[in-house]
Amino acid sequence: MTASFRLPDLGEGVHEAEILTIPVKSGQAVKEGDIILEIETDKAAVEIPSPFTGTVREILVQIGDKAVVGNVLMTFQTETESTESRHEKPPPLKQQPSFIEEQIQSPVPASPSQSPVPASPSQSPVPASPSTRRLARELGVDLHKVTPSGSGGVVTKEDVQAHAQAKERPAPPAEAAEIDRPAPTPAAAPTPASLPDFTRWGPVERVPFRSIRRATAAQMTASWALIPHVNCQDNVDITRLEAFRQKHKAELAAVHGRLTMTVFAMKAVATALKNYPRFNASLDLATQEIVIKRYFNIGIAVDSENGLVVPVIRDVDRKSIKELAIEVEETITRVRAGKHRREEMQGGTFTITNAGALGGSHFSAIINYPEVAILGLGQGRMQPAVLTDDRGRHEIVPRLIMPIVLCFDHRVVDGADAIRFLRVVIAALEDPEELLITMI
Amino acid sequence: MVMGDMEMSTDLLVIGGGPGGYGAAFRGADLGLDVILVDPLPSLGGLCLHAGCIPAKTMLHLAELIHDAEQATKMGLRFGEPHIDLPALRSWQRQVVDTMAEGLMTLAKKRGILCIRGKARFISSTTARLEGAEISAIRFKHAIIATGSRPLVLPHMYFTPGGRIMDSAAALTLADIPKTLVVAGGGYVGLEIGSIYAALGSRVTLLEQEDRLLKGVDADLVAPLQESLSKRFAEILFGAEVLDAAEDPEGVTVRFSRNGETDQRPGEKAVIAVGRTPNSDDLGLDRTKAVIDSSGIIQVDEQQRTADERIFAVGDVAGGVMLAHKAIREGRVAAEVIGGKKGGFDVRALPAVVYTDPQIAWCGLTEKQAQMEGISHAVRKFPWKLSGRARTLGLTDGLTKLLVDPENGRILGAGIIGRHAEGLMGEAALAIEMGALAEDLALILHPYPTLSETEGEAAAMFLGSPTHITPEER
Amino acid sequence: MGRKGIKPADTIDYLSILDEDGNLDAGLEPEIPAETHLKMLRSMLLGRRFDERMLDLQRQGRIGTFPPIKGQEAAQIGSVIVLRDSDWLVPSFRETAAEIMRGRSMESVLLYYNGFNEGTIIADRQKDLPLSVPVASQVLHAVGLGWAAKYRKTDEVVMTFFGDGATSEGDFHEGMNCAAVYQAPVVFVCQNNQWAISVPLSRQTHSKTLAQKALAYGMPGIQVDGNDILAVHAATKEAVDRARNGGGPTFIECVTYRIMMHTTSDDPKKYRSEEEVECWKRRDPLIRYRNYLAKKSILSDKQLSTLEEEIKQEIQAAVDRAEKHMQELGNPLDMFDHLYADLPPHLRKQKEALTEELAGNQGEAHHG
Amino acid sequence: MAKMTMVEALNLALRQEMQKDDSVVLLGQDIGPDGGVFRVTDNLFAEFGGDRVVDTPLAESSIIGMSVGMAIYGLKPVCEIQFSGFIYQGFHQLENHAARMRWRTRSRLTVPMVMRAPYGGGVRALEHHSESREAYWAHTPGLKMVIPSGPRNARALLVSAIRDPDPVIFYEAKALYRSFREEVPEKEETLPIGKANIVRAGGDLTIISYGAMLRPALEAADLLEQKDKVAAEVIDLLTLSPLDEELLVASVKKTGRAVVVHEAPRSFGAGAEIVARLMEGCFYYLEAPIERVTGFDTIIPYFSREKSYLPGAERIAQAARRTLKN
Repeated sequence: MTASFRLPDLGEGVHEAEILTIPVKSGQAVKEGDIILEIETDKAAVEIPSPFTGTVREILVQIGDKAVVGNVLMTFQTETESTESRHEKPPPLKQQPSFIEEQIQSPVPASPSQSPVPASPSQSPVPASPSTRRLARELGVDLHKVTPSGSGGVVTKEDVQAHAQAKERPAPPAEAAEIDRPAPTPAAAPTPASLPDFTRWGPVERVPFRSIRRATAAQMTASWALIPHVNCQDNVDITRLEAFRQKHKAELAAVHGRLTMTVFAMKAVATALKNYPRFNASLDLATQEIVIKRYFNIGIAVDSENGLVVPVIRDVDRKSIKELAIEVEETITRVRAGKHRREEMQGGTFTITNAGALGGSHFSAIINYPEVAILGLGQGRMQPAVLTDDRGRHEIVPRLIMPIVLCFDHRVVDGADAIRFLRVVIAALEDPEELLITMI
Repeated sequence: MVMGDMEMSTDLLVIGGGPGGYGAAFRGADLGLDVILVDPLPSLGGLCLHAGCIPAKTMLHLAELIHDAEQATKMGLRFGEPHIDLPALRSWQRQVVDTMAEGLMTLAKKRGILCIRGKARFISSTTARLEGAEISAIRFKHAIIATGSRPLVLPHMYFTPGGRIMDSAAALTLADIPKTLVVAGGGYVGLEIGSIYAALGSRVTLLEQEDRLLKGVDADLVAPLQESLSKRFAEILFGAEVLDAAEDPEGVTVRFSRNGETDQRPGEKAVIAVGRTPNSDDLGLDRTKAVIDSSGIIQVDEQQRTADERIFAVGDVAGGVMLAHKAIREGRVAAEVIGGKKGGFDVRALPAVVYTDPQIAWCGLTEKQAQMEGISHAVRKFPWKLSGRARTLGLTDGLTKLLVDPENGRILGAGIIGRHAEGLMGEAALAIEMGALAEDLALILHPYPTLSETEGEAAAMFLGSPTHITPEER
Repeated sequence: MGRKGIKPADTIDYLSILDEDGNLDAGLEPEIPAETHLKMLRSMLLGRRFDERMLDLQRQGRIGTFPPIKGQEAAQIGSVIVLRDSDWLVPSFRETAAEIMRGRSMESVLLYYNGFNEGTIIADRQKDLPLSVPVASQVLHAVGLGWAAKYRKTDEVVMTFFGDGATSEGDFHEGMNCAAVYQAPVVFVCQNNQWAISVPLSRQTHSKTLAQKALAYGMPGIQVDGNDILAVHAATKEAVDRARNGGGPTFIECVTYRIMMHTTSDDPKKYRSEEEVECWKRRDPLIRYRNYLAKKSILSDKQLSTLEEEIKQEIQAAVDRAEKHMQELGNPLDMFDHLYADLPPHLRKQKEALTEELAGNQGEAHHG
Repeated sequence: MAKMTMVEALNLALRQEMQKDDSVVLLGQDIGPDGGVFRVTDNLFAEFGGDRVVDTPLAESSIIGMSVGMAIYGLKPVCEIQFSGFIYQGFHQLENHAARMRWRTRSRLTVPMVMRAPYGGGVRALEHHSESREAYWAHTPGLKMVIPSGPRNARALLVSAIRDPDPVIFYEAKALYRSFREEVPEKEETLPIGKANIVRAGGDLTIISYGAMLRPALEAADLLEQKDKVAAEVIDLLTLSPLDEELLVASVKKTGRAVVVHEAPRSFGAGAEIVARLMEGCFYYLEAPIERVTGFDTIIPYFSREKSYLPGAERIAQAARRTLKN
């Protein structure tokens, strides 16, 4: 029988995906579990294993297409016949010879152009419920051309939707960019004025504004528009922590871990979050409540070639620095390879972004909505600093100083809280022992 | 208005307040259109409600009661001779009609539809002039014509109000119960009216041009009816082509030609029900782009749109079977198209019911049609004499049959004769519209003992193993 | 079929009780208490004297143009005396004596003829309308008031005055017609003083009487000797009583004469003979009435002279008050007031503009 | 809310005011059992009887003059003149008395009456049935001149007019009587007399109109938006006198351009006054001469030609374009 494969629901929020690769061709035999598609959603790239064993009958998408959940992506000819399908064979897609048309006796359409259904040579009516037929009319779909999935070849609403989607696929990819205009920006975003024709000043390249890039844009716009951002900056003397890091680096590398400032920062932040739970929260305007989360999942901003991705490390408070060093490293690698799973991007309560690795110094960050705060780390640089010994004598010494910034949602927390929060983090990062002692 | 023209503008002008008209108006209003409906009658409902289906069905119910009372004597239950209080019957009939009409008016009012009493004629593709109304003209964005149809009149014959030669509407007012009644036309109108008068005591003579009743309905469905009517009607003459009818103080004489010879039947009164013709004349359609065919049917596409893109036509005036439910649907489709939706009339199981006793109902493909159009089909019939329920009711002359596509077992049509066929037809319609297989219908569990079993059984016959009939009997 | 005469519902009477020579038709003599007689006489006398005084004032340039009433006192006093305070008087512009009897102050009259809006203020206790210049237009107001009184089911009666000239105006006919149609409690008193400025009655109408016009509208009409206060009183009393009791309107034609000019800026010599005036002077209503009262010994010469003296004082006092009052009524900004219940923006602007102008800086004034 | 024509909305206003206040009485020709030739008083005779819905003799002066008397007495007469073309036989009653009584008596006697009359062209009526002479009343001190533009504001304004302490001339455009329906709440609504209304906001020019001309004005605004990408502000005067100068001036200060539209003849018409007020109020803000789109200074032609006489959307748009050129 014919079986069609639809874009599955990939979890909350995701309603569409871009086709990255199609490792199979039509006519090709596949076993259940073989990868038949690689797609990219707003959140992650996903490999899709075949649910059927049989041969690929028809591939209804091509690379670069965007498919909506429920769309039929390909159809299969499966060997095992399902019980419902005993009675009939799939209706022919070919058109009937035209002499049949002449026999049709119906009042002459006064203005055939008005006809709601695309003129199709009439043949035995396609089994479909009235509501499905109505939908077909609305989408201008000819039921005869739809691959049925219902019991005994009945065309279902989904079949019609899928067909309509497939039809929208533009023939020359060149136009694709034209048709795929930027996705819905959040309501909060201002509607942009139309752009001038840039080519008047020189050659331009138009790159599709898609998937992760677009998701980032939407997320940032929403966050910036919705949250009154405030940030407070400070410097951390990480001379001793750096020494500590150097000391233990190697042993962690041995177990494929990487001891980075981020890892320490995560621990420090976890501690601070426990002291000041309101930084580990979300604001629920609908119910007028602040949702304080009792778990501590920290997102780390990772810069991948297709853009900013924020994998979440769970239960940071319950993991040792070592465990974290390994997990973070492993996660980052997967993200960079585009192999991360969607679930990994979800459920964060706080985010850390480390510009230091790339050499960034002072900067500001945008909160990862719906979280209430984000911590930014700059690059530690040797700088002259004034030290005061226990006898009150000052001396200027070179120290490793790291700029640090906490951006927070002023609706939920105030500047004073932020300072206190930051103090905990700084204290922990300036003194590894402090870190160990206070660590919860 | 004593001076000048009051021109009113609206999104949607609906001409005609019958089922097609109010179906369209209500749907249009629900889609947010500003709707004006024009009809010469003071309230909605059209001929169907005021002088057709509803008055007829009200009386047919009584006819059924009378008949059942007779039947009951066989079962050992005896009622006295029915006493017929004509004024009371009429006021009951009126009461039924008025309540429904009021209901429709309230529905219209609640929807903000302006109902204007008057006659509308197009003067252009955008304007209609009104006659007998405060408003002189209505400028519309779209118009829907739902003016219905009227009884066909034979040459040299005319209906005079209160006269002895009646059309169906006049007959249904039950002015009196003539001792003898000649009914010209063996279509469902003729049969229903004949049945009413027969039950009320008239000796009914039926004249039918064809060689059987209800041409167009499958013969096997009609046969039992023909039998029972032959008992109730004094005389049924087939192949009788009515020529004319002459009225005199004593009565009417209906002349007809039969096997080449002219013959005639006298009667106290006569009903002429030889068909209906669409009310498309006198609409000023010549001032629009709309096209009507030789028989007066306004030509429309599957969106009910005429050749004039602003003007739509629905119901009897747009041709097809002349049934209220079809008109309502067409009206709704037209309104939806006007309201910007991609509506279209694609009914696969258009049900039809003849309210005789026994009733005949069918939907979807009929055997006749299948043969004519050479559509491959298989038929199974389940006779009611094998139905327990039919037995308990003493209604064993019924028959339930299904047509399916032999290729895939999909149900294409259904026909039923027998009491309550009207209700049974619903299931068949559902099955056809949903693209169900005979197997589906057979697998659906039908309560025992009910008449609905007959449908399950007929379906089961396709699978080779019905319960109350042996496979051989196929 | 055929042609036969149609008798109108009513016929017209001519009523005269006390003729110019003092002869009395005792049978018709109305029952009038002495004090009422004195009251009437006093009002007639006041009307006459005030009229004369105003003429002096006008000649002295102390007031502007005004229409004298001399000779019509009986027609006015004989009729309004019948009204109650709760009734309405809707005057034309030559009923000064009647207005004063109804409660209008001489001061108000002086103010009006000296060009002050305050001259048309109606005293609070008074129901009457201010005098009306556009001829006959007030008649319809009387009908409206009468309709309203009837609608409110009161026993109020409305009496309206107009001259012979007014009977040529559309509003007179419309008013008579409506009053009859609605059976409104209205008494139409026509002071037929023979002249509409320079046009004699014969040029106003070709009908024998004005009273007969009532017949056409289906209401009682009567012609009375307008200089015979007893006749006027009897006729109006009958009419007012009828109206008060729901009997509808009546038309009364008081045949009288305008002894003086139309207004002080008019010279009657140009259009009528001295002889005519002289012969009407002999029919002076005041003298006739005075003699009647004397004969009935209701009024002695002594009483009369004191009365004359009182009235003289009264008028003088009024003149003084009026002239004093006029000094205080200098403010032209009053013209903006009482046009609407509230002053609309554009008028406020204009008022401000005038204020500035009066303050002397016209330059600034922009009449918005 | 129910959808109503202007006729039904006016009827609602009358009915509700009569129910509230028994001093409200109606008088006019054929307003009784017949319900008025335009059915504005339909069914009121049945509900309130002949004492309050009074059929009068065929005499305009009587209708208006009696109303003056009734109003002075303390009633609130609402009189109907069958067609505004016949008011002149009662003109003097308005000019000489209705407009002056308060002023003459320093507010001792007032005339809280309403005179309703259908006016204007566009309904293919005969002679004397299509004039638009509102200027007469707007020119008369002591009167208020109100002209609604649709069912809803007609109802609200009529209620206000009836309650107004001064005489109000209430002109009803025949062309609007049944031309379209509008949601009109059963619940009482009033609109202040003397206040205009911005029915469509825009920044490029101001179109000022009233009555039946409002709709073409709005159509013109649409044309300008579609064809010329111009945002016209459209003001519905609702009251001609007293004129809502403030709103007009504010709008034109903003847009710098104005077009005044009315179907009445041009010379000395409402437009002339409006233009003058704008000159006084915002001369230095004007970017172009103010345009007038009005009826011509002729008698309105018999109806075969009236369409060319009456301003239409295209004519208005053209005028607007002229103001936009500068």
